[in-house]
Amino acid sequence: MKPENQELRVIDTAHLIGEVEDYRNKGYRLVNMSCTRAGEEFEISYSFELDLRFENIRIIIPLDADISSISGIYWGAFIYENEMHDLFGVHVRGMNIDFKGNLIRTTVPYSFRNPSFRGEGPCQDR
Amino acid sequence: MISLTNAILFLLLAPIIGGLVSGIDRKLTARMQGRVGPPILQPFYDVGKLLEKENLVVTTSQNFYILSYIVFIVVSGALFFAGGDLLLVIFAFTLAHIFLVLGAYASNSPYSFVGAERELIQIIAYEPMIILSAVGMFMVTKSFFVNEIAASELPLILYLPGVFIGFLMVFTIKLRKSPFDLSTSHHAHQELVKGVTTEFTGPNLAKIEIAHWYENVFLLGFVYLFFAFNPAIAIVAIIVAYLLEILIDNTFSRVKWQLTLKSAWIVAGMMGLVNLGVLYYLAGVLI
Amino acid sequence: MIELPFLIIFPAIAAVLLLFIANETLRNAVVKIAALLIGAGTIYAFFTYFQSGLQLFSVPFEPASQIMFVLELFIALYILYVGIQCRRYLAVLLIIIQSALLIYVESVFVMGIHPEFNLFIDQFSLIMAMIIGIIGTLICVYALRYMQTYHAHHPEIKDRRRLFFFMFFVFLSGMFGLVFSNNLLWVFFFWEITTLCSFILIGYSQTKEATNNAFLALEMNLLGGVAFAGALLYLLYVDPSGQFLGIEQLLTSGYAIALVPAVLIGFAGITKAALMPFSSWLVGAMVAPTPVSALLHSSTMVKAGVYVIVRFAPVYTGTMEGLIIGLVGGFTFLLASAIAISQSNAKKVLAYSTIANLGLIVACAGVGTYKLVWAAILLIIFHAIAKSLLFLCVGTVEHRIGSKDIEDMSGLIVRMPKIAVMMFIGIAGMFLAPFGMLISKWAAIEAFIEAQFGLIFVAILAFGGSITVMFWSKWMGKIISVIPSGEKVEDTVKKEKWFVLYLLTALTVIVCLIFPLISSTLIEPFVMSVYGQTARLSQDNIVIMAMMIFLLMLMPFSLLLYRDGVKHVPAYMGGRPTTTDMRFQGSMGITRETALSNYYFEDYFGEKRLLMAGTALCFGLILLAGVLLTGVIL
Amino acid sequence: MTYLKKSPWLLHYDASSCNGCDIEVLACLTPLYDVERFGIINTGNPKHADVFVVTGGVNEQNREVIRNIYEQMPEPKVVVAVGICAASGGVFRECSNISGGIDQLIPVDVYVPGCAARPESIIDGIVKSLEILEEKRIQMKERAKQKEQGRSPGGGER
Amino acid sequence: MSRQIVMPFGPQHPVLPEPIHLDLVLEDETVVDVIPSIGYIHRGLETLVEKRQFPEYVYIAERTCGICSFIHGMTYCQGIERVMGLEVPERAHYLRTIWSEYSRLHSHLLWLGLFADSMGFENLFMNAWKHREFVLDVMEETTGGRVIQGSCKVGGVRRDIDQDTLKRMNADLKGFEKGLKEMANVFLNDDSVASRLRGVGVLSRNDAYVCGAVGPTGRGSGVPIDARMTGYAAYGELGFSPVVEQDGDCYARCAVRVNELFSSIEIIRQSIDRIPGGEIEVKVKGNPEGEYFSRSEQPRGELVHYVKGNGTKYLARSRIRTPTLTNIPPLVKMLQGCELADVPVIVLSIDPCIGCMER
Repeated sequence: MKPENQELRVIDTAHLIGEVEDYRNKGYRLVNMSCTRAGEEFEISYSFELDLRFENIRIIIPLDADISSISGIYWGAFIYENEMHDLFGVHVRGMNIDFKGNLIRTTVPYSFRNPSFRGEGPCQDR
Repeated sequence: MISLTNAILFLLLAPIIGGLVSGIDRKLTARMQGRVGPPILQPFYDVGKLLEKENLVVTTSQNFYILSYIVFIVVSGALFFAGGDLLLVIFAFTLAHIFLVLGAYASNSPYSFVGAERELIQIIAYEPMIILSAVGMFMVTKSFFVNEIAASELPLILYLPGVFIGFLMVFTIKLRKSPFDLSTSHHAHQELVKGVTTEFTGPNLAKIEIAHWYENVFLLGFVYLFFAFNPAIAIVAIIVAYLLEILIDNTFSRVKWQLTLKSAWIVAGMMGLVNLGVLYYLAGVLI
Repeated sequence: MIELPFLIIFPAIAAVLLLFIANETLRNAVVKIAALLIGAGTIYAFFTYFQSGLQLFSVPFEPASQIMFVLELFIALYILYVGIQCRRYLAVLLIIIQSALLIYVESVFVMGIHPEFNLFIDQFSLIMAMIIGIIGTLICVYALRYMQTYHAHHPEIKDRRRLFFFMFFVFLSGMFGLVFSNNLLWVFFFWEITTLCSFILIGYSQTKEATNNAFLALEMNLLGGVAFAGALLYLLYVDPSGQFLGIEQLLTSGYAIALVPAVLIGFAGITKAALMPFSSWLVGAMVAPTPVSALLHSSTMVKAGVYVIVRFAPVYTGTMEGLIIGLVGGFTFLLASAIAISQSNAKKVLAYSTIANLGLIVACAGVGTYKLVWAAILLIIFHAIAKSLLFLCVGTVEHRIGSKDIEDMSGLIVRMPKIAVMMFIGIAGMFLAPFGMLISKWAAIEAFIEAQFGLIFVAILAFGGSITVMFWSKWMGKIISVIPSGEKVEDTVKKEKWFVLYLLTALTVIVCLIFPLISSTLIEPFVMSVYGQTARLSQDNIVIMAMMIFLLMLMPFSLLLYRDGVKHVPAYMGGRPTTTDMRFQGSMGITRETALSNYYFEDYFGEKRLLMAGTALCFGLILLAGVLLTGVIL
Repeated sequence: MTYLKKSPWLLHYDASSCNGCDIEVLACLTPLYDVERFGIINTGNPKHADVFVVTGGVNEQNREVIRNIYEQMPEPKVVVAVGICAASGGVFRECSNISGGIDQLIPVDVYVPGCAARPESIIDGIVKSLEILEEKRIQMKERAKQKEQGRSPGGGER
Repeated sequence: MSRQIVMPFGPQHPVLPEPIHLDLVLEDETVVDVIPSIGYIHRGLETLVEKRQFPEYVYIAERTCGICSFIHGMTYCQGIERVMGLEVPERAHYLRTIWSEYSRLHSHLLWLGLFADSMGFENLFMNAWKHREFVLDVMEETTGGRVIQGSCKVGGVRRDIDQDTLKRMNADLKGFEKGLKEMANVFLNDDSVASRLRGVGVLSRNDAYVCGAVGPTGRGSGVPIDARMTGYAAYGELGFSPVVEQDGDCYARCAVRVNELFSSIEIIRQSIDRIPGGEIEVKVKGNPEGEYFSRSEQPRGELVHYVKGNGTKYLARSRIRTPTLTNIPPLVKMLQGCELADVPVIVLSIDPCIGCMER
């Protein structure tokens, strides 16, 4: 097995659009967007790939901040952004197709936002 | 001129024959697909079950349309076997089908609505060819009456080969077989759930099924007319024609309505028309 | 013979009376009484003459012809005036040519001629008279209420109802004159009157569109008028004594002379019946108030076109020119039916279906064997009744729901159950066995097989007939689809309208039931007298069809069986939660309403495309006929 | 008569399963297992179905869908819960969006175990459900009879 | 008056065993608008990292999807292994490759069947599924499960396949391949099938790129993305190249998958030929700390398992980005302007796996 090299850069929120446009101009494709809660912040990662070069950029935002959509650059990004909104409650400005919270309806709103149980211990009882 | 006995025989026997044919059809299809398949009597079990089920409707008038559908199918089929006027039989069948279509429209559900539109496309696709077949038979036998056509000594198939091929083509549409099963049947469910029959449950669905049996027997009777000069050959021809349909059913994917309409009109229409044209101008020589 | 002048003159008197009555109540009374008298007169005429076969009459009043000539000049002047005013120079040109021809004919030939028999009546005239006298008057009565509502809905349109009813009754008078005249000069005069009525009534609303369409109709009809005048000229040229001006004399004269005028008049008939390439005027005429469409443009005036063609059918039999006229009719039938599929405006659908059926009648008459003439007359009867019923239904619906689009008629069975049922019967009458139109088509198929080149027509009928099934049934489906939220809006329909609608519905069904009787008392004797042999349906089939009609009438009672014990559930929507008022949960969390609409196949049966094809084809055919005709004349 | 047992028509709905059970339900139709031998057809339309085969557990979105489909099936009808998820939520029981088995919503008649349930057990489950279907039919008929008697004039008070 | 029909497609729809929800707006039979909605089988299984220790979570990962279950498990394990720096034995890599490719065969055959069904070709559906049973038999024999195998674990695999069985598997492939060739012939050369596929649902190369199409959906449009080229498991040592078609229509996507069947068989053969002996697992010590985007090629396209450990037995985050999710935007593009009859065909042509997509 040949493990692939993955680059990860944390960038400033303000530079996001510029960076993404850069990737687009270089011909990278958008592979993934994902959100992770780390303490009182969200880490939002954008992954790109071109000819097996896999690169990630990451922005770190406070829980109640909103981010701007990259769906104007990568048309298909709306699906990740809507998902992120529905699961984490991240507000994304300017999506080309906005489901307004109806892409994934969940029992608990923004169910990934507040982890209910974490750590060692019995886990079978709810 | 019209034989009541035959009409009554049709009333009684057609469902039995139609059901058996449908059962054999399913069995053969299963075999072609490498399966064991249901028992031959399965269609009867299905209808028996449907009759036992609850009747759910969207609107009450659906019942009326379906009842009219089966009544007119039976009436026109009986008329055919009694030896009536072929054109009248065809028009009566159209009337019956319009009732089915209206039943689908009445429920105002998207699937049955689109199914109804497609059923109409099918009707306009097959109807010209059926009429041309009747006209062809008239040109050879000089009669539109089924009993006279059936009694004719002339081998119709030799005079009307093109018409027969055209008829086989629309036969596929009429039997709701792939590649032309646009509006209903077990094949079209990928697009329209169950098409026209979507909103019919239990007893109503059973009626539709029985009406199909009657109709299939009528269609087989139509095939018979082409070979009526020799009943033995006719029976063989019916069997071969039906087997051919099953084979076609199993070796084609469903086509879209455009192709259905075009192929039915162009291929069948031209086949039939060229045949009739030749017959028309050779009429003096041949007959 | 007093009935005939009565039927011709009385409506004209009533018309003049109506021109001066401004009071609505009085007008209602006059219209109803006049309608009653005309209807009674027609029925009286029917019972007087239905057994007597052909009867010729001479009119004792000498100056009648001169009066007509003067009136014709007035009409020409009027048209000249409005034509110049509206800068429609084609109309001006045509009316000048036509008048010149007419003046030439009158001044050179006619002055010394007094054809002996100016009027005649036979079973065919009687049939036409019944259509005019019964259906026409019913529409007049209907129009009273309709126009009242029409002006209430369209305050911007100037109320010219006096003119409207004047034209209506003038028109009735003209139609009676047309079918009773033996003298072709007289026929021509009445022909012009119908053209004028149509022109004025189409332009009734005085909007730009209406005026344009009125002129379009005028121009095309005048084109036919020119041909008609040409026919007169030819006849007088061939025999200056004018003995061939009588239709009866012409038809019995041996066909060598008759062919040229028959084809010219046939061409006039084609323009009047709005066959391709002249179909556009009839479609344009749908801007007129609905009673106008019902009266002029479906049940009577356009029938004048096919009337003359059927009259001359014996002349066409077996000729190339007749075949061409038949083909024009046949292709019109096929293409107009196909265009109707792509239309959603109910009146346009009706217009195209009218054009198609007129085409079919002309196809029958053009080929002109005795069986086909029999079928053509049947078609005229059934079409007139069912079509006027449909027009009036559409008119009523239009005023209640504010639209004549078929898509807006969904769930009519809930909102206006009675109208919907009538419409249902009317539509069924147009294309379903065992109703009239289908019987006629069936007869036509059987007849065409034996005719020369009949196979082409059989094919046209087979394809055209099935296309007809498509557009009628999808309309039918639309009105009977049950929408739960529909609210009833038919209580406001006035009783006069109900009366007319009920009567027409009843007629649609009754005529189907008694058509063997009509056939044996009227059509068969007529065909027999012209051809010496006649067609009829076999006894068995008639019995079977009667049984089917009874069965159809019984079927609705089955609804009683399902009164209770039926469970209702909403329609299946892919498992999505659905409410009974046809809403379901759509994507993006929106609650959507079920929207269903018919297919129109714009790409296949689009109006523009097919119209172009039809125009080219039929225009070519007519040119060919023209070339052939020139050959005959020279 | 016992036609019901000879011609059960299925409707399959994937509530929130991982697909494993779904494709096994489909596999039942295909040549190796061929349930059409028993007259079983997958109809895809609740209005024609007798047996409602559900895989996967209940979540917020499909709650109404399952109930809706169940209500659109004509009586008599049975529900077969295929796979452990349909029975209790299975491995997803503790997922944030799963509220448990199908029986919270609609009465389940037969539970088919397995993750994923094997075609053999699915067929077994459906065959078991047919007995229940038959019972329900008899009950339905009796209810109808009682109603009929209740309505006729001599049939006691209403 | 508009001449539009609003037609609900799904969640309960016979063409797909899984619920997808589209509102189709039709004019005649032409689709003028498509509004998708998902979430009917959203389980939120990624939240289970809070309740399952990382070695147990393999089971959850495997049940992301019942069709490509093995590859999900494997991708997850590879992510953890990378974070923890575990060296997995070569034999385990080869076994994983073999099972992956059998999974691909199973998935593609299943898809071919459903695809045939979507065009109303029932016979072909049955045929495809008949062949699929062969693959499932191999799966069952070697792992114990038909569709969900449970044979992958962090640090290696749970079961070994002995050499005789491998040899027999290799031999059996020959007959299997022959059957497939016959069936492939129908898919690729039959006129009635071609009439339903050619020129339908065209996705241009540029659209495929902008919308993020992956897997056969992208490869059908000439975008040669194949995560196997990164060389995970044993792929780096095997000779193969991505199957690419240029037309971007349903036919191209179908052709890609059909040809991949044979490519998969080839990979299995190579793997069986080259498989080394030795251990099949290493011992796992400690807890993962760190993050990794583990990529692999599922039958439907590129799969990303993002794992983030925080030094406890419970992961901080697992994010599964499945190929179907990124293929939804291209699907919306493709459906625009198609016909009603094409909708099932186009929807299936991306091989949607809703179970994966919504997790």
